Amino acid sequence: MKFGVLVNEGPFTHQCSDSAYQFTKAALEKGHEIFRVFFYYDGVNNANKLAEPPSDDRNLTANWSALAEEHGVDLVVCVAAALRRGLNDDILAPGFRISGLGQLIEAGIQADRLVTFGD
Amino acid sequence: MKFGVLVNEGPFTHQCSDSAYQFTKAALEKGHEIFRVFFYYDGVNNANKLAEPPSDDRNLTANWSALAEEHGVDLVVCVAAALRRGLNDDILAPGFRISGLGQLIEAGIQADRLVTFGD
Amino acid sequence: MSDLPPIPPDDEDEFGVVKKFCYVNRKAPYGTVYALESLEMVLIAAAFDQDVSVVFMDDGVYQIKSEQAPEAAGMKNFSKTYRALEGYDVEKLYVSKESMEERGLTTDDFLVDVEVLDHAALSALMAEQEVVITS
Amino acid sequence: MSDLPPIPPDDEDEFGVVKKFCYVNRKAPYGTVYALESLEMVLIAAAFDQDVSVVFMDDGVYQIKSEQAPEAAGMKNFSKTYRALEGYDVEKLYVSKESMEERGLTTDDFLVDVEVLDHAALSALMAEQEVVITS
Amino acid sequence: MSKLHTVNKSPFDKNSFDSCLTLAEDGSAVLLIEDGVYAAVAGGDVAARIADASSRLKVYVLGPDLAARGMAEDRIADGVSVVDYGGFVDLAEAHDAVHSWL
Amino acid sequence: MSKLHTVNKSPFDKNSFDSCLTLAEDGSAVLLIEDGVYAAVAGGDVAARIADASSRLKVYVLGPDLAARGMAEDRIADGVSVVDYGGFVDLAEAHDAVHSWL
Repeated sequence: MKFGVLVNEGPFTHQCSDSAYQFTKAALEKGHEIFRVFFYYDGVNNANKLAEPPSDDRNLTANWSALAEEHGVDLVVCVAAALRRGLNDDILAPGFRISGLGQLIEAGIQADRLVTFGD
Repeated sequence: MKFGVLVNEGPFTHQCSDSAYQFTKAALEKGHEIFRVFFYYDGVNNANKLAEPPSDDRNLTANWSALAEEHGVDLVVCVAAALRRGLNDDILAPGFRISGLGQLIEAGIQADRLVTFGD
Repeated sequence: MSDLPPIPPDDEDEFGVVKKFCYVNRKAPYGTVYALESLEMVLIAAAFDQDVSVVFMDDGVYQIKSEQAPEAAGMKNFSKTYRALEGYDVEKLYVSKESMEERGLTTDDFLVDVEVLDHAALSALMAEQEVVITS
Repeated sequence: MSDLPPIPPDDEDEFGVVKKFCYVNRKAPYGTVYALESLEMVLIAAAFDQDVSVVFMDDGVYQIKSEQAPEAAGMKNFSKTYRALEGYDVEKLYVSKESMEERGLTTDDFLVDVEVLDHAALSALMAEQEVVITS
Repeated sequence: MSKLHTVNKSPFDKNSFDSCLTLAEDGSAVLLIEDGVYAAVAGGDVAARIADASSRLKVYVLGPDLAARGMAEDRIADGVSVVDYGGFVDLAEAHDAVHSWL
Repeated sequence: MSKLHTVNKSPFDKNSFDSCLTLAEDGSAVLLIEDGVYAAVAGGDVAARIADASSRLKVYVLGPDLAARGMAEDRIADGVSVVDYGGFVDLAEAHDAVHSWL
């Protein structure tokens, strides 16, 4: 089955990013396809490569990048939400790309299920 | 009277940053001193100079920088909260400085009132 | 909104599929950004010619209160964008009767025409939706 | 916490002023980051030799639930830091009786020793505080 | 010690308003800001709780935040006074400390 | 159309749990995640609401989120089943759409 995932909050602030990551990983482990993970609202902060979490804590940005690298998961950051929040290509972590909201609607149309994580 | 201000949330996401800014401006207009504005939690995102809000919307980062420029307001971003969230000196807006949590405690001690804005 | 997407021509059907998209708004405007950015999502879905419904319930009913004037609080007034929805063929706007009444509001308080549904009707409406987007 | 601040020597009094600092915790841990980062603020205030009280009320009482094990959800377990508070001379930990009971908890559920106060006593305690920090 | 308490959440959405009214000590002030202003115009149970509290607390609402949300001042519950940002500063000055119920 | 509803807020803090139980259509499933898991171990009124709902809805709780918060499974209300992240995926697959009550 094809899943789309929408992430509405930044890492460190809400568990939503963790939940979305754990769900995505579990879906891949079960052999499902992840059509796309879309980052909106403060969710765009998941893609900030400058984030340096404490060494004994998880690094969600790195975890997302690894999913893109290992499983080819399409990680899309909303351009309008990112501009407002000061996230641009210069500080974008590997595996993420910046694009329009249409990519979310496409995920809603093409994926069998769209699962939203937020505050 | 000396006021300290604590800002816990980022601009765009919560009105808290607007409220803190409006309070600070009103206090200055009444002739009070702002001992310090301290940015913690997602509040550190107020200091991101890459933020480009839509042209018809307010730019809180620029507004804070202007307060520092015009009134010498001390704008301090918590280093630990900033590191986690990917804010560093390279993308720090004018008038802000990055320092430790001790600066907040000092504000609590030295200011006559500490006013918190958050979610 | 500063940049409204282009109003789609009638024959647009980019993906060849029309799904029932339902946006459920349960948060008040201005205190948080969700109302504003959710509205941007609604406009885009309409531009892709999907079958869009928008539900206002709980504190979300405050989003369409008339006479919003956030300028004195230093914020942008985006409420007129709700009036623009009709131009994008987003005409299915629903309000929870119980949420509206609990807050002392009537349909006269709203800046757009809405259909008021009680819990049972709203539950039935939402049960039909294929993609539910909340914020 | 990864980097606990140094435990202050007994004679530290950096600003020559001791104020009553009260941290009021009303949010559950893990769902949001407030519990963790608030705890970092408490430790720093103690390092500055202030008179620190910490109040747990509403969902904040869940912050000191024993046996937290967030590893399976991919998160860091910071609950042991509450146990370290005593080493920083932060010994005034208060729990709202009504909040605790409403959630079906007892003092046996907590990982630190606390004083349980009813609304009237908690209100009186908070009324004495000179700096109240909430999150 | 007399305090200024601020509440920034809708009384329908979160328990901040109730917790504040329950814990605020006699003689203190409560200022409703941001989404907290809905308490001032909610009517019903919420207005009754404000009326109950007003014998021992003074309740204020931030005018610009009410206007932002399209709420006319004639909807405001009895016993609630309107202030602007300058009035917020004055209230913070007039009390010994500020407690924000986030 | 059968739905999976998720609730990620404490029933003591926000109205998401109540709104979800009120609006979820008969035959759908409710999964408690993040701070929503407190509903599964709350007892009292909350447990009674779950019991009421369980004749027409199936209620699940995410085990890793319960464990994170130090809640043993023997505290879970009757009629609530525990799943892990894989079970969350299975529930999303088994229903026609997912509605997250944020």
